Amino acid sequence: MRVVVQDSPFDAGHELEFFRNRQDNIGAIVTFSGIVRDTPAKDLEALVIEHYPEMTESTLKDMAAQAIDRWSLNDVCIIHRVGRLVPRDPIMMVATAAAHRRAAFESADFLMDYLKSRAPFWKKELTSNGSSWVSANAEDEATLNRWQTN
Amino acid sequence: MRVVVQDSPFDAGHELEFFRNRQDNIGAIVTFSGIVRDTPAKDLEALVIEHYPEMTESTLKDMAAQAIDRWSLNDVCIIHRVGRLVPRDPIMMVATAAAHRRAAFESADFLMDYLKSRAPFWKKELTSNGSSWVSANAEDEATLNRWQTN
Amino acid sequence: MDILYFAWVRERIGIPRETVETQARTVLELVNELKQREPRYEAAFSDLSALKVALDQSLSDFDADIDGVCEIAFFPPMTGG
Amino acid sequence: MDILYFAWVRERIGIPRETVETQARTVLELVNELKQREPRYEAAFSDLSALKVALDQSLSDFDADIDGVCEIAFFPPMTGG
Repeated sequence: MRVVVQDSPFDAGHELEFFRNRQDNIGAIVTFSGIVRDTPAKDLEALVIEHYPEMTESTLKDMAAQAIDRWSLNDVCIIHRVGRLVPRDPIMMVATAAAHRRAAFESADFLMDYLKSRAPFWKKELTSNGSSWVSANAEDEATLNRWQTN
Repeated sequence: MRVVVQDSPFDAGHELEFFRNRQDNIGAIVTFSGIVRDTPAKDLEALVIEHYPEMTESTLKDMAAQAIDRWSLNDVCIIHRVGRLVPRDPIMMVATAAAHRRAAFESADFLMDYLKSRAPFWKKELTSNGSSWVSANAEDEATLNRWQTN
Repeated sequence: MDILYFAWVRERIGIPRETVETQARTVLELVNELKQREPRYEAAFSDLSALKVALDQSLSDFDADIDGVCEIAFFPPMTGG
Repeated sequence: MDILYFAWVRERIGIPRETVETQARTVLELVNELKQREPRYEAAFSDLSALKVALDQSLSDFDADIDGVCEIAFFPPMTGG
Protein backbone atom coordinates (compact mmCIF):
# COMPACT_ATOMS: atom_id res chain seq x y z
CA MET A 1 0.00 0.00 0.00
CA ARG A 2 1.20 3.50 -0.79
CA VAL A 3 -0.56 6.64 0.44
CA VAL A 4 0.83 10.06 -0.38
CA VAL A 5 -0.52 13.55 0.39
CA GLN A 6 1.63 16.21 -1.23
CA ASP A 7 1.86 19.89 -2.13
CA SER A 8 3.84 19.29 -5.30
CA PRO A 9 2.40 18.25 -8.68
CA PHE A 10 2.55 14.62 -9.74
CA ASP A 11 2.52 12.88 -13.11
CA ALA A 12 -0.24 10.26 -13.35
CA GLY A 13 1.63 8.32 -16.03
CA HIS A 14 4.82 8.05 -13.96
CA GLU A 15 2.77 6.96 -10.98
CA LEU A 16 1.03 4.24 -13.02
CA GLU A 17 4.38 2.88 -14.24
CA PHE A 18 5.86 3.01 -10.75
CA PHE A 19 2.81 1.17 -9.41
CA ARG A 20 2.91 -1.46 -12.16
CA ASN A 21 6.61 -2.11 -11.62
CA ARG A 22 5.99 -2.76 -7.92
CA GLN A 23 3.63 -5.66 -8.70
CA ASP A 24 4.37 -9.34 -8.96
CA ASN A 25 2.09 -11.53 -11.07
CA ILE A 26 -1.08 -9.47 -11.30
CA GLY A 27 -3.56 -9.43 -14.18
CA ALA A 28 -5.32 -6.09 -13.83
CA ILE A 29 -4.70 -2.48 -12.82
CA VAL A 30 -7.39 0.18 -12.66
CA THR A 31 -6.53 3.82 -12.14
CA PHE A 32 -8.72 6.83 -11.51
CA SER A 33 -7.23 10.30 -12.01
CA GLY A 34 -9.11 13.40 -10.91
CA ILE A 35 -8.17 16.55 -12.81
CA VAL A 36 -8.83 20.24 -12.15
CA ARG A 37 -11.66 21.25 -14.46
CA ASP A 38 -12.51 24.84 -15.30
CA THR A 39 -15.75 26.41 -14.06
CA PRO A 40 -18.68 26.68 -16.50
CA ALA A 41 -17.85 30.41 -16.71
CA LYS A 42 -14.25 29.52 -17.66
CA ASP A 43 -12.87 31.84 -15.00
CA LEU A 44 -11.08 29.41 -12.69
CA GLU A 45 -7.69 30.73 -11.63
CA ALA A 46 -6.83 28.15 -9.00
CA LEU A 47 -8.24 25.38 -6.86
CA VAL A 48 -7.00 25.44 -3.28
CA ILE A 49 -7.24 22.20 -1.33
CA GLU A 50 -7.19 22.24 2.46
CA HIS A 51 -6.97 19.13 4.57
CA TYR A 52 -6.78 17.90 8.16
CA PRO A 53 -3.25 16.49 8.25
CA GLU A 54 -3.60 14.58 11.52
CA MET A 55 -6.59 12.70 10.07
CA THR A 56 -5.92 12.47 6.32
CA GLU A 57 -3.26 9.83 6.09
CA SER A 58 -4.83 7.49 8.63
CA THR A 59 -8.20 7.80 6.88
CA LEU A 60 -6.71 7.02 3.47
CA LYS A 61 -4.70 4.09 4.84
CA ASP A 62 -7.79 2.70 6.49
CA MET A 63 -9.75 2.90 3.20
CA ALA A 64 -6.90 1.25 1.32
CA ALA A 65 -6.70 -1.55 3.89
CA GLN A 66 -10.46 -2.13 3.66
CA ALA A 67 -10.26 -2.38 -0.14
CA ILE A 68 -7.28 -4.76 -0.05
CA ASP A 69 -9.09 -6.98 2.41
CA ARG A 70 -12.49 -6.96 0.72
CA TRP A 71 -11.26 -7.56 -2.85
CA SER A 72 -8.08 -9.52 -2.10
CA LEU A 73 -6.05 -6.89 -3.90
CA ASN A 74 -2.32 -7.15 -4.46
CA ASP A 75 -1.81 -3.43 -3.91
CA VAL A 76 -3.42 0.00 -3.65
CA CYS A 77 -1.96 3.45 -4.26
CA ILE A 78 -3.63 6.73 -3.29
CA ILE A 79 -2.07 10.10 -4.10
CA HIS A 80 -3.79 13.37 -3.25
CA ARG A 81 -2.57 16.90 -3.71
CA VAL A 82 -3.18 19.74 -1.29
CA GLY A 83 -2.44 23.45 -1.65
CA ARG A 84 -2.82 25.51 -4.81
CA LEU A 85 -3.62 23.78 -8.11
CA VAL A 86 -4.35 25.20 -11.55
CA PRO A 87 -6.70 23.94 -14.28
CA ARG A 88 -5.51 20.67 -15.90
CA ASP A 89 -3.45 19.66 -12.83
CA PRO A 90 -4.04 16.13 -11.55
CA ILE A 91 -5.76 16.47 -8.16
CA MET A 92 -5.53 12.87 -7.07
CA MET A 93 -5.19 9.32 -8.26
CA VAL A 94 -6.10 5.89 -7.00
CA ALA A 95 -4.67 2.69 -8.45
CA THR A 96 -5.68 -0.89 -7.63
CA ALA A 97 -3.86 -4.08 -8.62
CA ALA A 98 -5.56 -7.49 -8.65
CA ALA A 99 -5.56 -10.87 -10.35
CA HIS A 100 -8.77 -10.11 -12.23
CA ARG A 101 -10.55 -7.08 -13.61
CA ARG A 102 -13.75 -7.14 -11.55
CA ALA A 103 -11.84 -6.73 -8.26
CA ALA A 104 -9.68 -3.93 -9.68
CA PHE A 105 -12.69 -2.00 -11.02
CA GLU A 106 -14.92 -2.38 -8.00
CA SER A 107 -12.24 -1.51 -5.49
CA ALA A 108 -11.17 1.63 -7.37
CA ASP A 109 -14.82 2.70 -7.54
CA PHE A 110 -15.21 2.00 -3.80
CA LEU A 111 -12.07 3.97 -2.93
CA MET A 112 -13.23 6.97 -4.93
CA ASP A 113 -16.69 6.96 -3.32
CA TYR A 114 -15.18 6.83 0.17
CA LEU A 115 -12.43 9.31 -0.62
CA LYS A 116 -15.01 11.83 -1.91
CA SER A 117 -17.19 11.70 1.20
CA ARG A 118 -14.96 10.54 4.04
CA ALA A 119 -11.42 11.82 3.53
CA PRO A 120 -10.86 15.25 5.14
CA PHE A 121 -10.17 17.42 2.10
CA TRP A 122 -11.98 20.63 1.16
CA LYS A 123 -11.76 22.45 -2.16
CA LYS A 124 -12.04 26.17 -2.73
CA GLU A 125 -12.33 27.67 -6.19
CA LEU A 126 -10.59 30.97 -6.84
CA THR A 127 -11.96 32.74 -9.90
CA SER A 128 -11.53 36.17 -11.40
CA ASN A 129 -14.99 36.86 -9.92
CA GLY A 130 -14.30 35.78 -6.36
CA SER A 131 -13.83 32.59 -4.42
CA SER A 132 -16.13 29.90 -3.07
CA TRP A 133 -15.96 26.59 -1.27
CA VAL A 134 -17.03 23.65 -3.39
CA SER A 135 -20.20 22.10 -1.94
CA ALA A 136 -20.48 18.41 -1.33
CA ASN A 137 -22.70 16.57 -3.75
CA ALA A 138 -25.70 14.90 -2.06
CA GLU A 139 -25.36 12.02 -4.53
CA ASP A 140 -21.83 11.38 -3.31
CA GLU A 141 -23.13 10.59 0.16
CA ALA A 142 -25.99 8.46 -1.17
CA THR A 143 -23.72 6.41 -3.39
CA LEU A 144 -21.88 5.03 -0.34
CA ASN A 145 -24.90 2.78 0.25
CA ARG A 146 -23.75 0.71 -2.71
CA TRP A 147 -20.89 -0.62 -0.59
CA GLN A 148 -22.78 -1.70 2.49
CA THR A 149 -22.37 -5.36 3.29
CA ASN A 150 -24.70 -7.38 5.45
CA MET B 1 -10.90 8.36 -30.17
CA ARG B 2 -7.70 6.38 -30.54
CA VAL B 3 -7.64 2.66 -31.31
CA VAL B 4 -4.32 0.84 -31.76
CA VAL B 5 -3.59 -2.86 -32.34
CA GLN B 6 0.14 -3.49 -32.28
CA ASP B 7 2.83 -6.18 -32.17
CA SER B 8 5.24 -4.06 -30.17
CA PRO B 9 5.18 -3.52 -26.40
CA PHE B 10 3.66 -0.36 -24.97
CA ASP B 11 4.14 1.52 -21.72
CA ALA B 12 0.85 2.05 -19.88
CA GLY B 13 2.20 5.12 -18.07
CA HIS B 14 3.29 6.85 -21.27
CA GLU B 15 -0.08 6.08 -22.80
CA LEU B 16 -1.92 7.56 -19.82
CA GLU B 17 0.13 10.77 -20.04
CA PHE B 18 -0.36 10.99 -23.80
CA PHE B 19 -4.10 10.50 -23.31
CA ARG B 20 -4.31 13.10 -20.54
CA ASN B 21 -2.41 15.68 -22.56
CA ARG B 22 -4.87 15.27 -25.43
CA GLN B 23 -7.81 16.34 -23.26
CA ASP B 24 -9.31 19.75 -22.79
CA ASN B 25 -11.18 20.51 -19.58
CA ILE B 26 -12.05 17.07 -18.26
CA GLY B 27 -12.42 16.06 -14.63
CA ALA B 28 -11.85 12.30 -14.66
CA ILE B 29 -9.80 9.63 -16.38
CA VAL B 30 -10.18 5.91 -15.72
CA THR B 31 -7.71 3.41 -17.13
CA PHE B 32 -7.76 -0.36 -17.16
CA SER B 33 -4.51 -2.21 -17.92
CA GLY B 34 -4.47 -5.95 -18.53
CA ILE B 35 -1.17 -7.62 -17.75
CA VAL B 36 0.22 -11.08 -18.62
CA ARG B 37 -0.08 -13.17 -15.45
CA ASP B 38 1.79 -16.40 -14.89
CA THR B 39 -0.06 -19.73 -14.76
CA PRO B 40 -0.83 -21.26 -11.34
CA ALA B 41 1.99 -23.74 -12.09
CA LYS B 42 4.36 -20.79 -12.72
CA ASP B 43 5.47 -22.26 -16.05
CA LEU B 44 4.26 -19.64 -18.52
CA GLU B 45 6.87 -18.91 -21.18
CA ALA B 46 4.77 -16.76 -23.47
CA LEU B 47 1.25 -15.67 -24.30
CA VAL B 48 0.52 -15.56 -28.03
CA ILE B 49 -2.39 -13.41 -29.14
CA GLU B 50 -4.02 -13.99 -32.51
CA HIS B 51 -6.63 -11.72 -34.00
CA TYR B 52 -8.82 -11.18 -37.06
CA PRO B 53 -7.26 -8.05 -38.50
CA GLU B 54 -10.06 -7.22 -40.94
CA MET B 55 -12.53 -7.20 -38.03
CA THR B 56 -10.54 -6.05 -34.99
CA GLU B 57 -10.15 -2.34 -35.58
CA SER B 58 -13.72 -1.78 -36.76
CA THR B 59 -15.06 -3.71 -33.76
CA LEU B 60 -12.98 -1.68 -31.30
CA LYS B 61 -13.90 1.62 -32.96
CA ASP B 62 -17.55 0.69 -32.82
CA MET B 63 -17.30 -0.09 -29.07
CA ALA B 64 -15.47 3.17 -28.43
CA ALA B 65 -18.10 5.14 -30.37
CA GLN B 66 -20.90 3.46 -28.39
CA ALA B 67 -19.21 4.36 -25.10
CA ILE B 68 -18.60 7.98 -26.14
CA ASP B 69 -22.22 8.34 -27.16
CA ARG B 70 -23.77 6.61 -24.14
CA TRP B 71 -21.68 8.34 -21.45
CA SER B 72 -20.97 11.66 -23.24
CA LEU B 73 -17.25 10.99 -22.96
CA ASN B 74 -14.62 13.43 -24.10
CA ASP B 75 -12.36 10.68 -25.38
CA VAL B 76 -11.60 6.96 -25.42
CA CYS B 77 -8.34 5.13 -26.07
CA ILE B 78 -8.02 1.38 -26.68
CA ILE B 79 -4.63 -0.29 -27.17
CA HIS B 80 -4.29 -4.04 -27.66
CA ARG B 81 -1.21 -6.09 -28.32
CA VAL B 82 -1.07 -9.10 -30.64
CA GLY B 83 1.74 -11.59 -31.22
CA ARG B 84 4.08 -12.96 -28.59
CA LEU B 85 4.03 -11.53 -25.05
CA VAL B 86 5.87 -12.55 -21.91
CA PRO B 87 4.78 -12.49 -18.24
CA ARG B 88 4.42 -8.92 -16.88
CA ASP B 89 3.87 -7.41 -20.34
CA PRO B 90 0.87 -5.12 -20.66
CA ILE B 91 -1.66 -6.90 -22.93
CA MET B 92 -4.06 -4.07 -23.43
CA MET B 93 -5.36 -0.83 -22.00
CA VAL B 94 -8.51 1.21 -22.17
CA ALA B 95 -8.75 4.82 -21.04
CA THR B 96 -11.87 6.97 -20.76
CA ALA B 97 -12.04 10.74 -20.21
CA ALA B 98 -15.16 12.48 -18.90
CA ALA B 99 -16.34 15.46 -16.90
CA HIS B 100 -17.26 13.28 -13.91
CA ARG B 101 -16.10 10.03 -12.36
CA ARG B 102 -19.24 7.91 -12.75
CA ALA B 103 -19.18 8.19 -16.56
CA ALA B 104 -15.45 7.43 -16.70
CA PHE B 105 -15.78 4.33 -14.47
CA GLU B 106 -18.89 2.88 -16.08
CA SER B 107 -17.67 3.35 -19.63
CA ALA B 108 -14.27 1.74 -18.93
CA ASP B 109 -16.07 -1.19 -17.30
CA PHE B 110 -18.43 -1.46 -20.32
CA LEU B 111 -15.54 -1.34 -22.79
CA MET B 112 -13.69 -4.12 -20.97
CA ASP B 113 -16.77 -6.34 -20.85
CA TYR B 114 -17.39 -5.93 -24.58
CA LEU B 115 -13.74 -6.21 -25.50
CA LYS B 116 -13.44 -9.50 -23.59
CA SER B 117 -16.39 -11.15 -25.33
CA ARG B 118 -16.81 -9.37 -28.66
CA ALA B 119 -13.43 -8.27 -29.98
CA PRO B 120 -11.78 -10.96 -32.17
CA PHE B 121 -8.70 -11.82 -30.12
CA TRP B 122 -7.64 -15.28 -28.99
CA LYS B 123 -4.96 -16.10 -26.43
CA LYS B 124 -2.74 -19.16 -26.37
CA GLU B 125 -0.52 -19.98 -23.40
CA LEU B 126 2.86 -21.53 -24.12
CA THR B 127 4.32 -23.25 -21.09
CA SER B 128 7.28 -25.53 -20.46
CA ASN B 129 4.66 -28.32 -20.33
CA GLY B 130 2.91 -27.60 -23.60
CA SER B 131 0.50 -25.07 -25.03
CA SER B 132 -3.22 -24.45 -24.79
CA TRP B 133 -5.82 -21.98 -25.94
CA VAL B 134 -7.31 -19.91 -23.14
CA SER B 135 -11.02 -20.73 -22.78
CA ALA B 136 -13.61 -18.04 -22.65
CA ASN B 137 -15.13 -17.47 -19.24
CA ALA B 138 -18.89 -18.11 -19.13
CA GLU B 139 -19.23 -15.22 -16.69
CA ASP B 140 -17.74 -12.85 -19.24
CA GLU B 141 -20.62 -13.51 -21.59
CA ALA B 142 -23.21 -13.27 -18.83
CA THR B 143 -21.85 -9.96 -17.57
CA LEU B 144 -22.76 -8.26 -20.86
CA ASN B 145 -26.38 -8.29 -19.70
CA ARG B 146 -25.46 -5.52 -17.29
CA TRP B 147 -25.24 -3.11 -20.20
CA GLN B 148 -28.55 -3.80 -21.90
CA THR B 149 -30.74 -0.75 -22.22
CA ASN B 150 -34.48 -0.81 -22.76
CA MET C 1 -16.43 -17.14 -50.95
CA ASP C 2 -13.49 -16.78 -48.55
CA ILE C 3 -13.51 -18.82 -45.36
CA LEU C 4 -11.24 -17.83 -42.48
CA TYR C 5 -10.34 -19.91 -39.44
CA PHE C 6 -8.87 -18.68 -36.16
CA ALA C 7 -7.30 -20.14 -33.01
CA TRP C 8 -7.91 -23.90 -32.53
CA VAL C 9 -10.32 -23.98 -35.47
CA ARG C 10 -7.43 -22.89 -37.68
CA GLU C 11 -5.13 -25.46 -36.08
CA ARG C 12 -7.58 -28.32 -36.59
CA ILE C 13 -8.27 -27.41 -40.19
CA GLY C 14 -4.61 -26.72 -40.80
CA ILE C 15 -4.94 -23.53 -42.86
CA PRO C 16 -5.90 -19.96 -41.97
CA ARG C 17 -8.11 -19.33 -45.00
CA GLU C 18 -9.40 -20.84 -48.21
CA THR C 19 -11.76 -19.98 -51.03
CA VAL C 20 -14.69 -22.29 -51.70
CA GLU C 21 -17.50 -22.53 -54.22
CA THR C 22 -20.74 -23.52 -52.54
CA GLN C 23 -24.48 -23.72 -53.14
CA ALA C 24 -25.14 -23.61 -49.38
CA ARG C 25 -27.80 -21.07 -48.41
CA THR C 26 -27.01 -20.83 -44.70
CA VAL C 27 -23.93 -21.06 -42.50
CA LEU C 28 -25.16 -24.42 -41.22
CA GLU C 29 -25.47 -25.82 -44.72
CA LEU C 30 -21.94 -24.67 -45.49
CA VAL C 31 -20.63 -26.27 -42.30
CA ASN C 32 -22.35 -29.55 -43.19
CA GLU C 33 -20.81 -29.44 -46.66
CA LEU C 34 -17.34 -28.88 -45.19
CA LYS C 35 -17.80 -31.70 -42.66
CA GLN C 36 -18.41 -34.12 -45.55
CA ARG C 37 -15.05 -33.29 -47.05
CA GLU C 38 -12.38 -34.50 -44.64
CA PRO C 39 -11.98 -35.60 -41.01
CA ARG C 40 -10.16 -32.36 -40.11
CA TYR C 41 -13.36 -30.38 -40.86
CA GLU C 42 -15.40 -32.88 -38.90
CA ALA C 43 -12.96 -32.36 -36.01
CA ALA C 44 -13.16 -28.57 -36.20
CA PHE C 45 -16.97 -28.42 -36.49
CA SER C 46 -17.93 -31.30 -34.20
CA ASP C 47 -19.43 -29.01 -31.53
CA LEU C 48 -21.01 -25.90 -33.00
CA SER C 49 -21.95 -24.61 -29.56
CA ALA C 50 -18.21 -24.05 -29.02
CA LEU C 51 -17.92 -21.92 -32.14
CA LYS C 52 -18.79 -18.46 -33.35
CA VAL C 53 -19.21 -17.22 -36.87
CA ALA C 54 -18.75 -13.80 -38.47
CA LEU C 55 -20.18 -12.84 -41.87
CA ASP C 56 -18.27 -10.07 -43.57
CA GLN C 57 -16.60 -9.20 -40.26
CA SER C 58 -19.81 -9.01 -38.24
CA LEU C 59 -20.79 -11.58 -35.61
CA SER C 60 -23.69 -13.67 -36.83
CA ASP C 61 -25.13 -17.14 -36.20
CA PHE C 62 -25.33 -20.53 -37.85
CA ASP C 63 -28.88 -20.05 -39.11
CA ALA C 64 -27.92 -16.91 -41.04
CA ASP C 65 -28.37 -16.66 -44.77
CA ILE C 66 -25.04 -16.39 -46.61
CA ASP C 67 -26.34 -15.18 -49.94
CA GLY C 68 -24.10 -12.30 -51.04
CA VAL C 69 -21.59 -12.81 -48.23
CA CYS C 70 -17.93 -12.51 -49.33
CA GLU C 71 -16.11 -13.60 -46.17
CA ILE C 72 -17.07 -16.12 -43.48
CA ALA C 73 -14.94 -16.59 -40.39
CA PHE C 74 -15.15 -19.43 -37.84
CA PHE C 75 -13.54 -19.19 -34.42
CA PRO C 76 -13.96 -20.09 -30.75
CA PRO C 77 -15.37 -17.53 -28.26
CA MET C 78 -13.06 -14.53 -28.04
CA THR C 79 -10.56 -14.20 -25.23
CA GLY C 80 -9.15 -10.69 -25.62
CA GLY C 81 -8.60 -8.13 -22.92
CA MET D 1 -9.18 20.27 24.70
CA ASP D 2 -8.03 21.35 21.23
CA ILE D 3 -10.68 22.50 18.78
CA LEU D 4 -9.84 22.61 15.07
CA TYR D 5 -11.81 24.33 12.31
CA PHE D 6 -11.56 23.71 8.57
CA ALA D 7 -12.72 25.32 5.33
CA TRP D 8 -15.52 27.89 5.76
CA VAL D 9 -15.91 27.02 9.46
CA ARG D 10 -12.30 28.15 9.94
CA GLU D 11 -12.95 31.28 7.89
CA ARG D 12 -16.06 32.23 9.89
CA ILE D 13 -14.38 31.65 13.24
CA GLY D 14 -11.20 33.30 12.04
CA ILE D 15 -8.67 30.87 13.50
CA PRO D 16 -7.66 27.33 12.57
CA ARG D 17 -7.44 26.01 16.12
CA GLU D 18 -7.76 26.94 19.74
CA THR D 19 -7.61 25.30 23.16
CA VAL D 20 -10.65 25.54 25.44
CA GLU D 21 -11.57 24.46 28.93
CA THR D 22 -15.09 23.13 29.06
CA GLN D 23 -17.50 21.21 31.27
CA ALA D 24 -19.55 20.15 28.25
CA ARG D 25 -20.34 16.43 28.18
CA THR D 26 -21.34 16.17 24.52
CA VAL D 27 -20.34 17.80 21.25
CA LEU D 28 -23.69 19.58 21.17
CA GLU D 29 -23.15 21.05 24.64
CA LEU D 30 -19.73 22.29 23.56
CA VAL D 31 -21.20 23.87 20.42
CA ASN D 32 -23.85 25.62 22.49
CA GLU D 33 -21.19 26.94 24.85
CA LEU D 34 -19.17 28.29 21.91
CA LYS D 35 -22.24 29.91 20.34
CA GLN D 36 -22.76 31.94 23.56
CA ARG D 37 -19.31 33.43 23.24
CA GLU D 38 -19.27 35.61 20.13
CA PRO D 39 -21.26 36.16 16.92
CA ARG D 40 -18.54 34.50 14.83
CA TYR D 41 -19.26 31.18 16.56
CA GLU D 42 -22.97 31.69 16.11
CA ALA D 43 -22.30 32.25 12.40
CA ALA D 44 -20.17 29.14 12.09
CA PHE D 45 -22.54 26.86 13.99
CA SER D 46 -25.89 28.28 12.85
CA ASP D 47 -26.80 25.17 10.82
CA LEU D 48 -25.42 21.98 12.33
CA SER D 49 -26.86 19.87 9.52
CA ALA D 50 -24.24 21.51 7.28
CA LEU D 51 -21.41 20.45 9.58
CA LYS D 52 -19.45 17.36 10.48
CA VAL D 53 -17.43 16.65 13.58
CA ALA D 54 -14.44 14.43 14.24
CA LEU D 55 -13.32 13.31 17.70
CA ASP D 56 -9.64 12.48 17.93
CA GLN D 57 -9.48 12.23 14.11
CA SER D 58 -12.48 9.93 13.74
CA LEU D 59 -15.81 11.02 12.28
CA SER D 60 -18.45 11.19 14.97
CA ASP D 61 -21.73 13.01 15.61
CA PHE D 62 -23.08 15.86 17.67
CA ASP D 63 -24.66 13.59 20.29
CA ALA D 64 -21.33 11.95 21.06
CA ASP D 65 -19.81 12.02 24.51
CA ILE D 66 -16.57 14.05 24.64
CA ASP D 67 -15.25 12.78 27.92
CA GLY D 68 -11.55 11.96 27.45
CA VAL D 69 -11.40 13.42 23.94
CA CYS D 70 -8.25 15.47 23.20
CA GLU D 71 -9.06 16.93 19.81
CA ILE D 72 -12.39 17.98 18.27
CA ALA D 73 -12.59 19.15 14.67
CA PHE D 74 -15.51 20.92 12.97
CA PHE D 75 -15.81 21.15 9.20
CA PRO D 76 -18.26 21.07 6.29
CA PRO D 77 -18.85 17.82 4.33
CA MET D 78 -15.64 16.74 2.63
CA THR D 79 -15.02 17.50 -1.02
CA GLY D 80 -11.87 15.59 -1.87
CA GLY D 81 -11.22 13.43 -4.89
